[in-house]
Amino acid sequence: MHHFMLANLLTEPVGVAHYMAVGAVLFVCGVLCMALKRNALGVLMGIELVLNGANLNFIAFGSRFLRGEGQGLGLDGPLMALFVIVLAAAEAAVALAIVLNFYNNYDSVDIDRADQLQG
Amino acid sequence: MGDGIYWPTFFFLLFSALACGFALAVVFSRNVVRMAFYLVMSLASTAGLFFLAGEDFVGAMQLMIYVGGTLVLLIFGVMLTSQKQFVEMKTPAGQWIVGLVTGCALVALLWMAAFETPQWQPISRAEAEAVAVQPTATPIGVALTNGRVDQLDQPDETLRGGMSSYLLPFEIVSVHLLVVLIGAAYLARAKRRSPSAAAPG
Amino acid sequence: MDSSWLPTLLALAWLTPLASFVFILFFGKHAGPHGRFAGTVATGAIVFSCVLSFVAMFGAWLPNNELPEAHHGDHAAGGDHDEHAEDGEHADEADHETFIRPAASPFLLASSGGDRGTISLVADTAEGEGDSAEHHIAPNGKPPAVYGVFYNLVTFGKLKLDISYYIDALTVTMFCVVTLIASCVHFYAIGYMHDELHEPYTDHEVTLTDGTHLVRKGRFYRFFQYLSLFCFSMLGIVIAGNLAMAFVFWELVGICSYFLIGFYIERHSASTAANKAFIVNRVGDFGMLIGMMALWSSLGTFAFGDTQNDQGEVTEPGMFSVLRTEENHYALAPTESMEVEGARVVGEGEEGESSHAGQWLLLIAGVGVFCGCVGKSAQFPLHVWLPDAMEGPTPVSALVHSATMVAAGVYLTGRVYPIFTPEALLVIAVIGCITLFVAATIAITALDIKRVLAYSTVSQLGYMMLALGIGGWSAGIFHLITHACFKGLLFMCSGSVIHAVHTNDMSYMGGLRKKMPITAYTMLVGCLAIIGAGIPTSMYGLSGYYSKDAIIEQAWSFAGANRGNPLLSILLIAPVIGAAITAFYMFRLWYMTFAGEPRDHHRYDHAHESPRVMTMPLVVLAVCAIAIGWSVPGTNLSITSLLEQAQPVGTTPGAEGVLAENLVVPAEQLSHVKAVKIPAGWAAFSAAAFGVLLATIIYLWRMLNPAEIRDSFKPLYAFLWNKWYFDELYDLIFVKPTHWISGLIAKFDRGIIDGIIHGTAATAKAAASIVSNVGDRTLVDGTVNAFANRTWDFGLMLRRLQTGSLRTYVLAIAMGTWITYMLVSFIMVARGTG
Amino acid sequence: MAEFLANYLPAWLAYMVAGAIHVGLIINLVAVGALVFIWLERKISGRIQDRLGPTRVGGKFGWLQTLADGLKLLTKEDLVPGGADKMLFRIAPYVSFCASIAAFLAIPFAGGDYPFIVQHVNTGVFFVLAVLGLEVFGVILAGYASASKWSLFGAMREAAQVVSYEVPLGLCAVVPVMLAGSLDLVVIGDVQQGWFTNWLIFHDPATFLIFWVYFTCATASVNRAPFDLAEAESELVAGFHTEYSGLRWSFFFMAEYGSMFSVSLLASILFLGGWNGPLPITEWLGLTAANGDIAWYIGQVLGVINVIGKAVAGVCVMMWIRWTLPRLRIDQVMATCLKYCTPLAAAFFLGAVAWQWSLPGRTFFGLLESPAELQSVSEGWSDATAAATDEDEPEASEDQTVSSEPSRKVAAAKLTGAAALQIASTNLQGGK
Repeated sequence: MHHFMLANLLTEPVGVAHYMAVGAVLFVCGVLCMALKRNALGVLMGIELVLNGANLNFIAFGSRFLRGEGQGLGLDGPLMALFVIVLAAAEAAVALAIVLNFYNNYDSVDIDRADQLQG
Repeated sequence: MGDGIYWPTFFFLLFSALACGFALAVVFSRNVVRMAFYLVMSLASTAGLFFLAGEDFVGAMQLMIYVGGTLVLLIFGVMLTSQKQFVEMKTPAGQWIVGLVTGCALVALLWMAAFETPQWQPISRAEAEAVAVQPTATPIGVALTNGRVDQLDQPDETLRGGMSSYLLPFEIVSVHLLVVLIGAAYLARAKRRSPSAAAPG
Repeated sequence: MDSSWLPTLLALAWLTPLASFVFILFFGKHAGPHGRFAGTVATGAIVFSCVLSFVAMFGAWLPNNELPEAHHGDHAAGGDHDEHAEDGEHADEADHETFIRPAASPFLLASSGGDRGTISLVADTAEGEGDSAEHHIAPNGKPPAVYGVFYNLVTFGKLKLDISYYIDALTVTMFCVVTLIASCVHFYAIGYMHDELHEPYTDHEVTLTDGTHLVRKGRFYRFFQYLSLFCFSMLGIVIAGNLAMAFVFWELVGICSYFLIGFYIERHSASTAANKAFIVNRVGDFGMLIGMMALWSSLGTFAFGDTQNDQGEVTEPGMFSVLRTEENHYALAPTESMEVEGARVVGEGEEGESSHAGQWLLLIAGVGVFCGCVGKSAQFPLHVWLPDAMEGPTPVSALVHSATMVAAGVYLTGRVYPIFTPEALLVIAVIGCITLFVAATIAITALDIKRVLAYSTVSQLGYMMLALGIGGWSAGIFHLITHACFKGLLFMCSGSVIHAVHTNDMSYMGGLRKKMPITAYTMLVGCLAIIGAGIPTSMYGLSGYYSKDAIIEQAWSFAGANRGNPLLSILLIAPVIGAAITAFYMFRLWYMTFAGEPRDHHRYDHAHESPRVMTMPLVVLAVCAIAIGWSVPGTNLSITSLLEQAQPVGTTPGAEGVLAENLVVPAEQLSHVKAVKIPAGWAAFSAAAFGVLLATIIYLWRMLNPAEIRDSFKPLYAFLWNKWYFDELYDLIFVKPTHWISGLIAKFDRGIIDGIIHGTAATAKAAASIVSNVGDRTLVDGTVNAFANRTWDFGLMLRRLQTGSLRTYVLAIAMGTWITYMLVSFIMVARGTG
Repeated sequence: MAEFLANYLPAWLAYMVAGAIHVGLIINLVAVGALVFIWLERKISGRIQDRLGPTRVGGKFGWLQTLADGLKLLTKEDLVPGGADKMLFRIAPYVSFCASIAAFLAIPFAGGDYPFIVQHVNTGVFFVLAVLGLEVFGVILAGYASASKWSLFGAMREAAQVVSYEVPLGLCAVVPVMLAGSLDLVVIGDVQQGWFTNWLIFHDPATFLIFWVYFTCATASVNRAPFDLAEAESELVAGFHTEYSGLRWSFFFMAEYGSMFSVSLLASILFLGGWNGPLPITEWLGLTAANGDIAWYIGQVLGVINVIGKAVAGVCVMMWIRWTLPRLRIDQVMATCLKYCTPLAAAFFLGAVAWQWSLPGRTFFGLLESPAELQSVSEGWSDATAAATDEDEPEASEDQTVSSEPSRKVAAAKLTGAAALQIASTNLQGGK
C-alpha cells in the first residue's frame, strides 16, 4: 500500500479507490445478507445491495470528477449503471414472484426449507 | 477556499458512512421491515454518492426505481411475514461467525485491491476543481438513442462508428423488462382451483 | 417437321418407357387393384413411343431423306426385271444408272460429299455372277445419318463416355419395328398375365416341401415394370451413338432378360434358366469387351458418327470415318495407329514390310464385337440359353425372340458392319451357318411348342448372321425385321394355345383349329411367312419370302464368287437344307397343334379362344407378317428401300480378304441379277415345298407313322432329342472339370488350411482363457472395481457438500473467491511476478 | 450565494451559512405554507359548504387559527402504541417530511442565468419526482409501525396508489422535458419567456390535454381527495396516522401540504410558464440584468411571486376538488390510473412528439413562432430530421460542444441536435 489515503481527507478530493471501498462494503454486506438471512426477502435485499455496490464502481469509473477529464469510462459508466438498475428492478419483480410462489407452497419464506436439491 | 475543507470529500464521507452503516444495519437487523427501511436509507445514501460523482441522472434514477422497487419489497415483507413466527428467523451463531469472517476477509481483499491500484488514486484538488459541471441527462439520452457525445472527438476514425449508441441494449433491456413483467404476473397470479376439483353440489 | 426434330422425337420415344418404369417402380403396386393400371401405364407408354417413332419416320425422316428411286434388294424390283425382260440390257442398265443416293441435307452428317449424289453403279450383269474380279461397283458413301451428343457423362482424357445418338434409316426403322411389336406384346400381356391379378396367386408348377402349391402375391405390375425397362434398354441400343453406350444398354437388356426369364423365380427351372441366360451372355460380352478395347486403344473413339462443329466441319471423326476414309474410296483400311497397336498386340511387322498387324487387330476387334452378338443373338456355341429362356412368360418369349434381345445382336452386327474385315465376315457366316443348321435339326424332334419356336428363332438368327457374313447386309437386316413380325406372331399364337390348354407339350394338343380359329389361322400365316411362302421368281409372297430368298440369293452369289474354295459352298447348301427343315418343323408344329383329332380330350374340351385383347395383336401382327415386305403402292417406300438408304459406308462393292487372300465377299447388288435370282428362288421354293410336303405326309395325312421313323433313326433321334448333346458337352468341358478342381481345392481347404486355422484358434483360446482368468478377472477387473468403489465413496462424500441450501452456496462462493485470489497472488509472489 | 458569502467569510463557513439560509427559507416556506394552506382550506371548505370557516382567532378572517392549532399540537402528548415498532414509529413522520422538503431543493423560483434555487440540479424534474416519491415511504413505515390494522390498510393503499401513479406522472412530466430539450427545471421555465402564448400548456393540443392528466395524477400522488384512500376517515378512522398525535402528526400534515405545494410548483414550471407572467411585464419595465442588479433582482422577485401565485392557485384548485368530489373506491382509483391515465398520458406524449415533429418552431397550437430558446430546440429537431433525410452535411457544429458560455441552457438545448446531427451524419457516411 503506497500511502494510506485517509491521511489527507477533507482537504483533498477522493478517488475511485474510495468509491470502490464503499462499494466493497455494500457488496460484502449484500453477500452477508444472502448468506445469513433465512428470510427470502432478506436474501433479495442482499442482492439489491450487491448490485448497488457494483453500480457504485461503475459510477466511479465513469465519473470525470474522480479521474479527471477524459480519463474514465466516459458515458459507459453511467449507462452500465442504468442498465444494472433496470435489470435489478426486473430481477426484483421475478424474484418476488418466486417468493410469492414459494410462500404459497410452503406457507413460509424461510429459504432453508427449499433444500430439495440437496445431495 | 485554498487548503480548507474540500466539501465534496466531506459529503462523500458523510454519505459513505451512511451507506455503509445502513448496509451493516441491514445485515444485522432481524426485522424484515426494518431491514427494508435501512436498505432504502443505504440506497438513498448511495444515490447521494452518485450525485457527488456528477451523475445526477443516475442518482435520480436510483432514488426513483429503488425506492419504488424496495417499496414493493417492503409491502411483501409486511404481507408475508406479518405473522409473528416468521418475523424473526434465527440464523445459527456458527454461520454468523463464518459469514462475518468471510465478509471481513473479502472486504479487506477488496480494499487492498482498490487502494493498491495507482490508476485509481485521487487526482489533485486543483485538477478536480477544474472539471466543469456538465448536464448528464442529455448525453445519456443521446447515447441511448443516437450516439456518444463524449466520443465526438474520438481521434480514431475506426472507433467512432462502433461508438454509435446503446440503442440495441436499450431495446433489449426494454423488451426484457416487458417479458419480466408478464412473467412475474404469470408466476404470481392466484391459482384458481379447477372447477372439477370443487366439491360436488 | 425438319430432321432436327429427329433426336428429340426418338429420345422421347426412348425415354417414355423409362418414365413408365419409374412410375411403376414407385407407384405400380398401388395403381389400381393389384396394380392393374400398371399394365395400362406401360402399354400407354409403349404405344406413345410407337406413335412417336412413326411420327419420326413419316414426319421427320422420310420428308427429309429421299429414298433411292429404285433398288435391287426388293423382289418388286425383281419382278420388274421380269416384266421388262423384253427391254433387255438397256432397261437394266438404266435401272442401275438411276440409282441415286439420297439428296444432301444440311442437317445430315453425310451431306458433304459432292460426288456421292451422282454415283452410278455399273455392274456387269451379263455373266458377271461368278466373276467377282470384274465387277465395277462404285463404293457407296456415308449413309444419311444424324449424329449428336445428348449429354457427356464423363471424360477420361481421350475416353469420352457420351449419351449420344446416331440416327439413320436403320435406327428409325428399328424404332418403328421394336415399338410396334412391343406394343402388340404389351396388349397381349395384359390378357395373358391376367392370372397375376388374382390375389393370392397360386403357382401350380411349384410344389413346396409340404406338398402344397406356392401361394404368393400377384406380380402383374412388376411384369410390366420389367417390360418397360426392357423396351427402354432395347431402344437405347438402337439409338446409341457410340459403342460404349450401346454396351451399357446391351447389359441392361441382359439384366432385363434375367428378370423376365426368371419372372417365376420360385420355379427352379425358371431361376436356373435366368442364371444360364445371364451367364452365357456374360461369356459373349467378355469377347465384346475385348473387341471394344481393341477398337478404342487403336482408334481412340467409340463414336459411330462424326462430330461436327457449327460450320459443318468434322472435328472428331467417328469410328467408321476413320476406318473407311473418303480418300481410300471408303474401302476398309486399318489406320496407322492400328498398325502400331496391332504390331504390339499381334507381334508382327517388326520389319515394317507386308505387315498385316492392322488387319489382324481389325479381325480381333470385329470377332470380339461379334462375340457379344453371338451371346445376345444365341449363336452357336452360345445358343444354349435361348431354349431354356422359354421358362419366362410367353409375352416375354415373344418380345425377347422377335424384336428385342436377340435382335440386338443382329442389329449391332449390322450397325458396326463397316469395321468387319472379310475374314471376320467369314467367321460370322460360318457361325451363322452352323447355328441355322444345328438349331433347325433340333427343332425337328422337339415336342414343347415353345421350344420348337425357340430353336426356329435360333435357326433364323443363324440365317441373318449368315446373310451378314456373306455380304448380304440388307438381306440380313431385312430378315431381322420380317422375322420380328412373324416370330412375334408365332410366339403369341403359341402363348394363346398354352393359355387355352395349359400345357406346352404338343402331344396333348391337336384339332384346336375348331376351338380357336383366330389363333390357328394367324399362326398359319406365321408359318407360311417363316418358310418364305410366295410365288417363286414373282413379286408376290409373304414377308418371309422376300427376306429369305434374298439370303439364299446372296448365298448363291457368294458360292459363285468363291468357286475356288468348294468348302465355302456349304454356306449355300446349309441354308437351302435349313429352309426345307424349317418348313418341315413349322408345319409339323401347326399340324400337331391345330389339325387332326384332339389327343387329349380333357384339355381339348376346356380349350377356348383367347380374349380379344390377346387376339387383336395376333391379327395386327398377322397383317404385318404378310405385308411388311411389300412396298407402299405408288411409291418406292418399302423396308428394303429404307435399308438401301442405310447401307453402311463402303460396303456395297463387296470386298476381298487380305489375310485370306482368295476370300471374296460379293456385292449385294450382284445377287439381284437374273442369273442368280432365278435358280436361287427356285431352290428356296422347292426346299420349302419339300419340307411342307413331308410334314403334311407325316402329320396330316398320317401316311407315315412318326414313331416308326423315330425308331428307325434311333441314334440320330436321340442325338437330336438331346440337342446335339451341347449341354452335356459343356457340362463335360466346363462344369465337370470345374467341380473336380473345386473339390480338390475344397479338400485342401478343409484338410490343411482349416487345420492350421483351427489349431491356431485352439492355441489362442487356451492362451486367452489363462489371460482372462488370471489377468483380466483378477488384475484388471480388480483395479477397475477398486477405482469404481473409490469413485463411489468419493461421490458419497461430495454429496454432503451439496446441501441444497442457497445460503451455504453463497458463503461458499464468497470464500472461494477469497481463497482463489489468495492462491493466485501467492503463486504470483512465489514466481516473482506479483 | 455561497460564492457571494465566500468573499467575506472562510469557505467552510460560507457554505454552512449559505446552506443554513437556504434550508431556513425552505422550511419556512413549507411550514408557513402549510399554515397558510390549512387556513385556506378551512376557509375554502367553509365557503364551498356555505359557511364562514374559522373567524375567531386572529381577527375577522381567523388567520391565526392554524397557528393556534400548531401550538396545541406542540403541547400534546407524544403517544406511542404498545405493540408498535417504536423506532420506525418515531422516524416515519420525519421521513415523509424530509422527502417533502427535499423536493424543494431542486425547484427554482426564478430563472435566468442566476436562478433562485437552492441547488441547481440539471436533472431537476427527475429529481423532484424521485424525492416526492420518497414521501410515501414514511407513510408506509408509519402504517406498519403503528401495529394497527387501520394504519396498515391505509399504508398498503398508499403504497399501491403511489407506485401506480408515479408512472403516468412521469409520462406527463416528460412532455415538457421533450419540448424544452432538457431535464433542467430552470431551462424548462426559461423557454416559456414572453407572452402566455409561450407557455407549454398552450404549445399544442396534446400538451393542453396532458396538463389535466398531470394534475389528476399529481392530486392522486399527494393523497388528496378524491384519492385520499390512505386516510379515508369514513373507512379507516384516519388511515396511516390513526395512532399519531401531536407534533409527529403535524409533520405528516406539513409533508402533505408541502407535497401539494411542490407538485403545484412543478405544474406551474412545467406547463404554466413558471416565473414568467402572462404578459412580459418585466421586459416592458426593463427589469432585466441589462439594467443593473437592482432591476434584475426586482424582476426575479416578481418571478418568484408569479410562480408562487400559480402554485397557490393550483393548490386552491386541489382544495376545490377535494370539497367538491366524493372519494373514489380503491379499485376505482387503480382503474383510473391504469386504465385511463397511463394510456392517455402515453397517447398525448406521442401526440406531442408528432406535433413537434410536424410543426417544429411553432407554438400556441402552431399559430405562432416559438421564442428563441424553444426555437433552438426545434432547430435541433429539424437538424436531426435533415441529417436523417439528407446527406448534405450542414456546417460543422464542433464549436457547440458544451462550453462555459453564460447561456448554458441554450447550449444544452442545442446539444441534442448537434450531437444527433453529427453522429447521424457520421453513421450515414458509412460508419467511419
